[in-house]
Amino acid sequence: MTRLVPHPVLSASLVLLWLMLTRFSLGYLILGTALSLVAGWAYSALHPAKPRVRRWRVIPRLVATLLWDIILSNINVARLLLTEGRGTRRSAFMQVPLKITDENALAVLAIILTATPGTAWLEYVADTGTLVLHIFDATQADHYRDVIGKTYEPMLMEIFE
Amino acid sequence: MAEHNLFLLLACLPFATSLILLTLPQGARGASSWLSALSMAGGLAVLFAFLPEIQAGNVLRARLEWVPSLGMNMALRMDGFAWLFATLVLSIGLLVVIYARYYMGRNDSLPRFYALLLAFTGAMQGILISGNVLVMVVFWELTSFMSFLLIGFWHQGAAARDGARTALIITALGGLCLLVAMLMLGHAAGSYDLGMILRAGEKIRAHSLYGPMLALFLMGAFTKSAQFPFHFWLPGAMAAPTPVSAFLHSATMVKAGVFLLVRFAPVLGGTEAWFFAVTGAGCVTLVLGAVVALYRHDLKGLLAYSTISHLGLITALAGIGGRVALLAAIFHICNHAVFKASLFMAAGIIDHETGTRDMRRLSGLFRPMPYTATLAIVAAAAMAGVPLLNGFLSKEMFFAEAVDWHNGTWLDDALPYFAIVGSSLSVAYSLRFIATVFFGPQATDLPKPPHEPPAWMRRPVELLVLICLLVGIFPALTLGPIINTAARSVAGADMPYYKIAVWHGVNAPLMMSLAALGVGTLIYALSAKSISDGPEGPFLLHRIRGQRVYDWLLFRLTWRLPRLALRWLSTEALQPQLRLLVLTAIAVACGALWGALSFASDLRLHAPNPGFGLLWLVGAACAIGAAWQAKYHRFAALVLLGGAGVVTCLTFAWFSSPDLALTQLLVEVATTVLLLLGLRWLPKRRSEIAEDKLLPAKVRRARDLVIAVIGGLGIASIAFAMMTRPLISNLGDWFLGNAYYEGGGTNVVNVILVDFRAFDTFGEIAVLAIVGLTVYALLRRFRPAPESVEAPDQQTLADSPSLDDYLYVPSVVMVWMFPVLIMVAGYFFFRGHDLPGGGFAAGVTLAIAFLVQYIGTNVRWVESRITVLPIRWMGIGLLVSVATGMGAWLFGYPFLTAHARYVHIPLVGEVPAATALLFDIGVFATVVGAVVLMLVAIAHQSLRASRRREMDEAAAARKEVA
Amino acid sequence: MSPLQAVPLFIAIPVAIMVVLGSTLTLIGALGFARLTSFYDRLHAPTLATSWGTGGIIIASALMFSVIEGRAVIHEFVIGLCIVVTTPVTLMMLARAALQRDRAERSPVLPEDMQLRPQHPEPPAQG
Amino acid sequence: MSATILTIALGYAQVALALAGCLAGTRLLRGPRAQDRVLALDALYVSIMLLFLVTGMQLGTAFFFEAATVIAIMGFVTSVALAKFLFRGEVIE
Amino acid sequence: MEIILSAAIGILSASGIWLVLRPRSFQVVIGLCLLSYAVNLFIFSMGRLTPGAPPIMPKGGFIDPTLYADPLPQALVLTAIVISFATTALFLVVMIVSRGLTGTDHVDGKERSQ
Amino acid sequence: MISEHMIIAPILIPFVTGALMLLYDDRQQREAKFWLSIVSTAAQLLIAVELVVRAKTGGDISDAEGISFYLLGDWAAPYGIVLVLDRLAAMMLVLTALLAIPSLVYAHAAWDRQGPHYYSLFQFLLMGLNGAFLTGDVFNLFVFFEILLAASYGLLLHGSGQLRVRAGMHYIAINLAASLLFLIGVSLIYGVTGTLNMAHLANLIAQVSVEDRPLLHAGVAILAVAFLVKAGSWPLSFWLPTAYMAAAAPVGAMFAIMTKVGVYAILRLSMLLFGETGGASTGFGASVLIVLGMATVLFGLLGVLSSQGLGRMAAHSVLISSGTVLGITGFALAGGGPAMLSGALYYLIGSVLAAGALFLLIEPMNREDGGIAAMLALTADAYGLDDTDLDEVPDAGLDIPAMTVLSICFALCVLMLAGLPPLPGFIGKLAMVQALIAQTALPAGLAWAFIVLLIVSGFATLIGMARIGIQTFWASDIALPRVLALEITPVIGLLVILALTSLKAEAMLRYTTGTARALHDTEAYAYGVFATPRVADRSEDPAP
Ligand code: NA
Ligand code: NA
Repeated sequence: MTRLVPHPVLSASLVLLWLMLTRFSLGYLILGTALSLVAGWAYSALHPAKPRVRRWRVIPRLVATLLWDIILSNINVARLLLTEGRGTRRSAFMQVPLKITDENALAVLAIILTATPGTAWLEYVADTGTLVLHIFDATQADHYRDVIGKTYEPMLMEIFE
Repeated sequence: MAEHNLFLLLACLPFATSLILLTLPQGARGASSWLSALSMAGGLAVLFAFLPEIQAGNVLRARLEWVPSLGMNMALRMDGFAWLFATLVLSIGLLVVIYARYYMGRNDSLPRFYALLLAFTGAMQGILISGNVLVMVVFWELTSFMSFLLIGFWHQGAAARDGARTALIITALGGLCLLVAMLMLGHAAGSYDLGMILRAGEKIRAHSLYGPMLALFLMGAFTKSAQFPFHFWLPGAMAAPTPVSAFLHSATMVKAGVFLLVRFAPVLGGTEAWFFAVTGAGCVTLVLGAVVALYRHDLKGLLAYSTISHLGLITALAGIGGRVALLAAIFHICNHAVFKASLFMAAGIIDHETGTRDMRRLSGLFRPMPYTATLAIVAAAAMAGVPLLNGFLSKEMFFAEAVDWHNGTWLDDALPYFAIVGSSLSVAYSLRFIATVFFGPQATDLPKPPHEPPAWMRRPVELLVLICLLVGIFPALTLGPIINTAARSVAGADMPYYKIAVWHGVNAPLMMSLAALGVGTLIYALSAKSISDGPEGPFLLHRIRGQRVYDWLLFRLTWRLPRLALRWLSTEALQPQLRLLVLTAIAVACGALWGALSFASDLRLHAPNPGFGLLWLVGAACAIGAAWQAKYHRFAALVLLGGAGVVTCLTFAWFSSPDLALTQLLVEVATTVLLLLGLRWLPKRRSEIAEDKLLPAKVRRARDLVIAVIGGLGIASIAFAMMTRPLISNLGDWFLGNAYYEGGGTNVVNVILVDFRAFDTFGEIAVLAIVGLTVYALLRRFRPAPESVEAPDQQTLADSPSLDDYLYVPSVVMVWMFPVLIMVAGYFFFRGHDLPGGGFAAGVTLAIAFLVQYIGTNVRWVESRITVLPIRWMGIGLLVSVATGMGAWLFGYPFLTAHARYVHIPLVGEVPAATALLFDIGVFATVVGAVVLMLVAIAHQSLRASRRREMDEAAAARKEVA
Repeated sequence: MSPLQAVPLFIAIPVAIMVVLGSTLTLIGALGFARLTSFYDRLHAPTLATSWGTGGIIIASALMFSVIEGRAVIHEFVIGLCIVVTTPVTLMMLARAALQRDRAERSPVLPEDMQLRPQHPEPPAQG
Repeated sequence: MSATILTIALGYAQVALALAGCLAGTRLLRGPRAQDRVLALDALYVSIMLLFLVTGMQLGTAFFFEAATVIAIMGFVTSVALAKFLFRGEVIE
Repeated sequence: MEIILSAAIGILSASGIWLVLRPRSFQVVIGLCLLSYAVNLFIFSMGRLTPGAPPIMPKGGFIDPTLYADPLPQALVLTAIVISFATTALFLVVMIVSRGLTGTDHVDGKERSQ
Repeated sequence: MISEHMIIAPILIPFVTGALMLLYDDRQQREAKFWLSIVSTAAQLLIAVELVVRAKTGGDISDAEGISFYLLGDWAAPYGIVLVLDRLAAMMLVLTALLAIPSLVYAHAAWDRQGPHYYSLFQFLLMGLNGAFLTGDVFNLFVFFEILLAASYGLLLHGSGQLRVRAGMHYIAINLAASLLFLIGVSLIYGVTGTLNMAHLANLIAQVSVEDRPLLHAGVAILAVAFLVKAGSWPLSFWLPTAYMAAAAPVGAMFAIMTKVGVYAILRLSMLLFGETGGASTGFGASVLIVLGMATVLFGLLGVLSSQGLGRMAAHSVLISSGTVLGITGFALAGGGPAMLSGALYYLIGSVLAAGALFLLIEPMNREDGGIAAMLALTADAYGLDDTDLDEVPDAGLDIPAMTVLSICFALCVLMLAGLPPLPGFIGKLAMVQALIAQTALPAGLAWAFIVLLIVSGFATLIGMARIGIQTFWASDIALPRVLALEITPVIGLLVILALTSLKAEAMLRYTTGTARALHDTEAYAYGVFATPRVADRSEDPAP
C-alpha cells in the first residue's frame, strides 16, 4: 500500500484538485486517481520522507484565523495606501527569532505572512533561525511579533512537530 | 556497315587507348609508347582504308544518337578535307610518339603523357570528323582542356602553369563564343548537321544574326589559331615538352582554328565583313608574328612566332575565300605542319643535347651534330620558302592570290605588300635560326657537350624533311590529288582540278618570292648584330607584349574588379543583410500594394474596449522599452519582453482563442527561463561602446528607426485592411462544421491539430526534436567566454548566503508544485480534444514541472532522485506518433487517418477513444523530451563550469600538498 | 440572450459586490505599487491583489457560473489556491535578492542593522 | 436588472483591472531596479489573470479559465527564475 | 478594436525590426521574439476578429460558422508558436556559444572595425 | 496496398529512421546507425525511382496525367493536407537521395564523430527536403521548410568551432527572419482566399476580386522573398557562401540541394498561381525573377572569380546555378515556353550533383598533415569532462594515388560547373540557350543578355576553378594527402552519376520536357486534387 500510494494525503488532495478542475464523474474520478498515483510516485521520488501532520484538527482553526487576519490587513493596508499622502506612515524591518525549524511549517508560515498584506517575508537565516520581515506599518511591529510568536507558531508546531 | 563501324573505331581508338594507358604503371615506358604508336598507326590504317571512297569524292558518315532533341548527335562525317587533315594529325602524331619516347626524361610518367597526348589527338580528330557542329564544339573544348593538361605537363615550373592556364582561358573563351555562334548557325540553318549548314550558306548570310554570329565564330577561330590579338597564348605554350609543342604547332590545336575558317569560308565567307575581319587579322598576324619571331632569342620562341605568322598567312587565304585561295590554304596547312613539326623536333634535339634553347649561347653546332643540322637547315629553308621545298609552293600560291584576286577594297590592294613583308621577314628569321645556331664559332659554355641524338629521335625529323623535299619537287605526284580532293570537298564538287606545279614561268609571284628572299637576307644581314644584343623583341614593341596586356587585363577583370565589385555589392556582416531582407520585403509589398491597397467600403469594426486598449498601451510600451533596453540592460529587456508577451496572450484570449492564450503563456514561461539561462553566459558589458555616441552610429540608428517605422506601418496597415474586410467563406468554416461530426471533438483547433491537419503537427514535433538535438550537440562543445567561467559576482560576495540557505523555504513549495503540475499536465492533455489544451500544452507543462524542480533545488539534487532521459522521450514520442499515423494503413486508410468512437465502459459510461489521443501522446512525449533537453542542456553548463572549478581547486590543493 | 440575464438578482448583487471589491483592491494595490517610493514598501502592494483581490473575483466567478451552469463550479478555487501557495515563493525570493543587492551596494535604503545578515549568536568555532 | 448590475460591475472591474495592469506597467517600464521590474511583471500577470476571470464572467464563458489557471500556476515560475537570477546570477546550478 | 490590434502589431513589428537590425546578438534575440509576437498576432488577425466565440462546438446541431472565430489561423499560430519557440532557443544557444568562442556579443563575431 | 502509400514513404522512412536512432547509444552504436542510415537512404532512393516511373506513366491510385495525390488523414482536398507527386517532385526526390547516399558514406569517414546525433539530423534533413518537394499545401510547406532548416542548422553547427558558429548565427538569424516573412505571406494568402491548398489556390486565383488582388499579390511577393532567401537570390544571399563554406564537407554537399528547395518552391508556386490560368495575375513577378536571376548569376560569377578558397568558390557556383534556374523560371513565367524550363531542370540536376561532389572534394584537397584526427581533436570537448569522442580514429585509408584521382574528380566537377562538354552542365546550358534563341515571346535583348551571362558565368567558373586547381595540384609541393576510400568513393559515385546523366541526356531531357510541360499546364494539378476520392467514400461506393 505504501509502495503504491506513498503519500496518501497528497494523492487524495490531488484527486480533489482534479475534481475541482474537471467536473465530477466516475470516469474523471478514475482518471484523476490514476494520475494522482503517478504524481504521488513522482513526488516520492523527490521526497521519500512523508511530512508528518500530527494534529489535523488544528488546521480549521488556523484557516479561520488566517482568513480573518487577511481581511483585516487588507482593509488596513488599503487604507494606508489611499491615505499615504498624509505621510504619517513609516515602514520598518524587523527580526523575529523563530522556534519552528520544520521546513514545511516554515513554508506554511511564509504563505500565511505573504497572504496577509502588510508583512513581507524577506529572509530566513536557517543557521540562526531568524526571520527578517518587512512591515508596511512600523507601528504594528509588536502586533506582528505577537501574532507570529503567539498565534501562528504554536499552531504550526502543533500541526507539524 | 563495316565502314560505319570502322569510322566509329577511328573516332574512339585514341580515347580508348588513352584510358588503357592511364591504367599502366608509371614505369611502363616501352609498352606505353608501343601502344600509343600502334593506336596512331591503327588510325592511319583505317584512314587509308577510306582513301578510295574519299578519292571518289564521297562523304563518309556515321551516327550515334546522343541528344537528338537538342539536335546534338554523335554524327561523324568525313570528306576529303577532313581525311587529309586527319591523316596529317595522325601521322605527325605517330612521329611525335616515337620522338617523345626518347625525348621524355626518366622521371616523367610516359603512360600519363601518352594518355594525354592520345586524348588530345582524339579530340582534335573529333573536331575534324564531327558531322554536327555542336559535337564539333564539344571536341573543340576538349582540345582546349587536353592541351591545357599537356602544356602544364611539367607543372613544377611556373612558366608551364601560366602558359597552360593562359592557353586554357583564351581557347576556352573562344570555344564558348564558338558554341554560341554554332547555336546561331544552327538556328539560322534549321539544323546542327554540318552537311546541312554547309549547304545553307545563303540563308545564313542573309540571317539577321549574321553579324554577331560571324563575330563569335571568328572569336572562336582566332583564339584557337592564335591570330592577333589572341596570339600570345601560343608562345606561352612552348613551356610544354617539345613533342607537345611540335604537335600543337604543326598539325593540331592552332590548326583547328584555320580548319574551322577554311571549312566555313563557303558558308560565312564571301562578304566584305568576312574578308576584312579574316584577311585583315591574317595579314596583321602574318607580319607581326614574323617581326617578333625575328627578335626572339629562344629557339622555340622563334618557331612559335613563326607559327603565328604562318597561321596569319593561312587565315588571310581563308579570308579571301576563293577556290584557289582555299586550296592554297589547305596546301599550306599541310606544308607548314610538316616543316614546323620537323623544326620543333630539331629544336627539341638541340635543347635536349645542349641543355639550352637560347640562340645567343648556341653557336656552331654544325660540327658536333651535322645530321641534325642538315635536317634543320632544310626544314628552315622550307619555312623560308626556298624553291624546291614545299613551303615555297604554297607561299607562291599565296602570292598569286594576293596579286590576282580582287574585290576592290583597300585591303585587297594592300595584300601583295603584306605578303612580301611577311615573306621577307620569314626568310630573315629562318636565316637567323640557321646562321646563329649551326654556324659561327662553336660554343664552349653550353650546359652539356653537344653531340648527335639517339638515332630514333632523329628518324621522325628525317622522314619529315624528306617529305618537304618530295612535296617541294614533285607536288603533283605527291600531294596534288589529295589536296584537290580536299579543296573540292570544301569549295564545291564542281571545282576544276588545280595542278600544282613547281614552275609556272616567270611571273609576278616568282618575282615576289625572289624579292622576299633577297630582302629577307638583307634584313638579317643588317640587323643580326643588333638583334642578338638587343632585347627579346623589336624596337619599342617588346615593351607592349600581348602576354603582359593579357596578364594585366586578366588580373583586373578576374580578380581585382570582382573583388572590388563584391566589396560594394555584398557584405559579410549580418546587420546589412537583415536590413536588406527587411527592405526587400517592404519593397515587394509596396510594389504589390502601391496605389492599389484599398480598404473595405464597409469596414468590419468592433467597438474598442477601454480595458483592452489600456493594456495594449502597456504592451506597446513594453515592446518599445524592450527595444530601448536590450543593449545595456538585458535583464530589463527580458522582463519587458515578458510584459509584451503577456499582453499578446491576453489578445488571443480576448478574441476567442483560449488554446492560443494557453500555449503562448506556457511557451512564454519556457522562453523566459531559457533566455535567463542564456544570460548567465553573456558577461556584462563592462564599458559602454565609445563609438556608440558618435555621429555615424547615430545616423545608423536613425536609418534603422526609419526602416522599422515603415515596416511597422506597413504591416499594421495590411493587418488593418485584412481585419476589416468582410468575412469570406474559407476552410475554417468547413472545419467548424465538421470538427464534431467528422473529427469527433468539439475543440476545433485541437481537431485541426491532431486530425485535419495533423501532418503539420507531425512536422512540428520533428522540428522540436531536431532543435533539441542541435542544442544538445552544440552545448556538448560549449566553451564559455573566459569572463563567465567563474561563478557569477553574486555568488562571490563576502556575505552571500549559500544556495541551500536561499532556497530553504521556497524549495519546499516548489517541490510541492511538482505533483500539482503533473496533474495539471494530465488535465490539459485529456481535455484537449474537446476543450482548450492538448498534447503540446501538457508537454510544456510537464517540462516546466521538471524545470521548477531544477530551479527550486539544484541539478545534482534533482538528478540523483529522478532520471529524465529526454532524448529517449523524444525518440519514443516521435515513434508513437508515426506509429499511430501508420496504424491507419492496417485498415486501408492513408497515413494519419484518425478514428474516433465512444467506448462504453461499465459504471463509467461513454468514454471517448480516439486514435488522435494516441497521436497526442506522441506529441506530448516529444515536447517533454525536447523542452527538457534544451533547458537541461543549458542548465548543465553551470554544473560543468562548477565541476571544472572544483577540479581546478582540487588540483591546486594537491599541488600545494606536494 | 446574454448569459448575465440568467443570473437571479439575489446572486447578482453579491457577485457584483465581490467583483467590485476584488477589482478595487487590486487597483488600490497597483496604485500603491506605482506610487510607493521604496522597493520594500512596494513589496506589500501586490499582496492586495493576490489576497482579497483574487479572492473576491474567484468567489464571484464561482458563484455566477454555479448558478448559470446549475452545478457547483469550483474550479476557480484552484486558481486561488495556487496564487496563495506560489506568491510567497516569488516574493520571498525576490525580496532576498533585493536585500542582497542592497547590502552589496551598502544602500542607504537599508537601516544599519540590516546591512549585514543576521549573525549566529555564537559563531561556530573553527574546528 | 441583474444583467444591468452585473454589466456595470463587470465593466467597472474590467477597467479597474486594466488600470491596475497599466500601473504595474508603468513600474515595469520605470523600474528603477531590476527587482521592481520583476515585481511589476508579477503584478501585471495577476492583473491580467483577474481580467481573464472578469471577462469570462462578462461573456458568460468558461474559456478564459485555462489561461487564468496557467497564469496562477505557472506565472510564478517566470518570476522565481528572474528572482533567482538576480540573487545568484544563474537560474539553475 | 481593429485599430488597437493593428497598431499593436505595428508597434511590435517596428520594435522587433529595429532590434533585429542591431549589432548585439541579445538584441537580435529579443527582436526575433517581438517579431514572432507580431507575426503570430498578424496570422491570427487574418481570420478577422471575433470576440467571445471560441471555436469550440456544441455536440451536434447545425453550426453557423460566421458566429465563431476562425479556427484555422489559430491552429496555424499554434504551430508557429511552437516552431518559433524552438528556433529562438536555438538562436539563443548559438548566441552564447558564439560569445564564448569569439569573445564578443557582436553578431558578426567581431567588433565593427574602425 | 503498399504502393498506395509509397508517396509518403520518402517522408516517413527518414522520420522513422531518425527517431529510431535516438534510442541508440550515440557512441557505441554508431556503426549500426550508419548502416541503418544507409539502408534507409537506399530505400528512399529506390522508392524515389519507383515514384519517377509512376510519375512518368501515371499512378495507379488516382491518375491525373501522371500526377498522384495522397490525402493525409483521408480528408478530401482542400480541407486536409495533400501530398502531390508529379514529375517535378519525383525528380527532386531522386536527386535528394542520390546526393544523400554519397554524403552519408563520406560522413562515415570521420565527420559523424564530430558531434552527437549526426545521423538523426541527417535523416530529418532528408525528411524535410522530401516533404517540401511533396506537399501540396502552403502552410505544410512552411512546416517542412522549418524541418529542413532546423536540421540544416544542426548539421551546419555540427562539430562547432568558431567559423561554423559565426556562420551558423548569420544563417539562423536570416532564415528566422525569412520564416517570419513566410508566415506573413501564407497568412495573407489565407486571409484573401480562405485556403492553403495550392491546387485550390490555383483554381481560386482567377476569381479574386480587384480590391483583394493587391493584397494577394503582396502576400505572394512576401512569400517569394522568403523563398528567395533560401534560393540564395541576390541581394539576399550574402550569408550563403560563408555558411556553406563553414559547414562540414558532407553537410556542404547536402546544402547543394538546399538552395534548390527555394527555387523549387518558387517554380512550383509561380507556375501554379501565375501561369496561364492566373487570370489578371498571369505573369506576376516574372520580370522580377528574371532580373534577380541575372543579378544572382552575376553575383555568383563575381564571387567565383574573387574567391581565394575552393569552399567559397563552390558556394558561389551554387549561387550561379540557382540564379540560372531562377531566371529561367522568370522567362517561363513570362511565356517563354517549356523548352527552356526543361533545360533548366536538367541543368539543375547536374549542377546539384557536381556541387555536391565538389564540396566533398574540398576537404581532402586542402588537407594539411595531421589528417582527420587533428580535425576531430580541434572540436573536442572543451572541458575534457566527457569522454572524448576520439575513441576510434578512422583507419580505412586506401593507398590510392590520391593526387591523380582527386585531380581527375576535380577536373570533372569544373567541367560540369563551367558548362563545358561533355558533362550535363554543357547540355543543360545548351538546351537553355537553344530555347532562348528560338523563343519569340520575350524581348530579344533580355534573352541575349541572359545567354551572355550564362556563357560568361561558365567561363568565370573555369577561370576561378582553374586557378585553384593549378594551385592545389600543380603549384604546391606538399606531400600527397592521405585520402580514405570512404571519402573518394562517394565523389567517384557522384561523378559516375553525372556521366550517366550526360550519357542518358536524351531520356532525361524527355523527362524534364514532360515536367516543364506539366508545369505549364496547371489544369491537371489544379483539378486532379479534387478528383481524388477519399478512401472512406470509395468504400461506401459499391465496388466495381
Ligand atoms: Na504579506
Ligand atoms: Na490544443
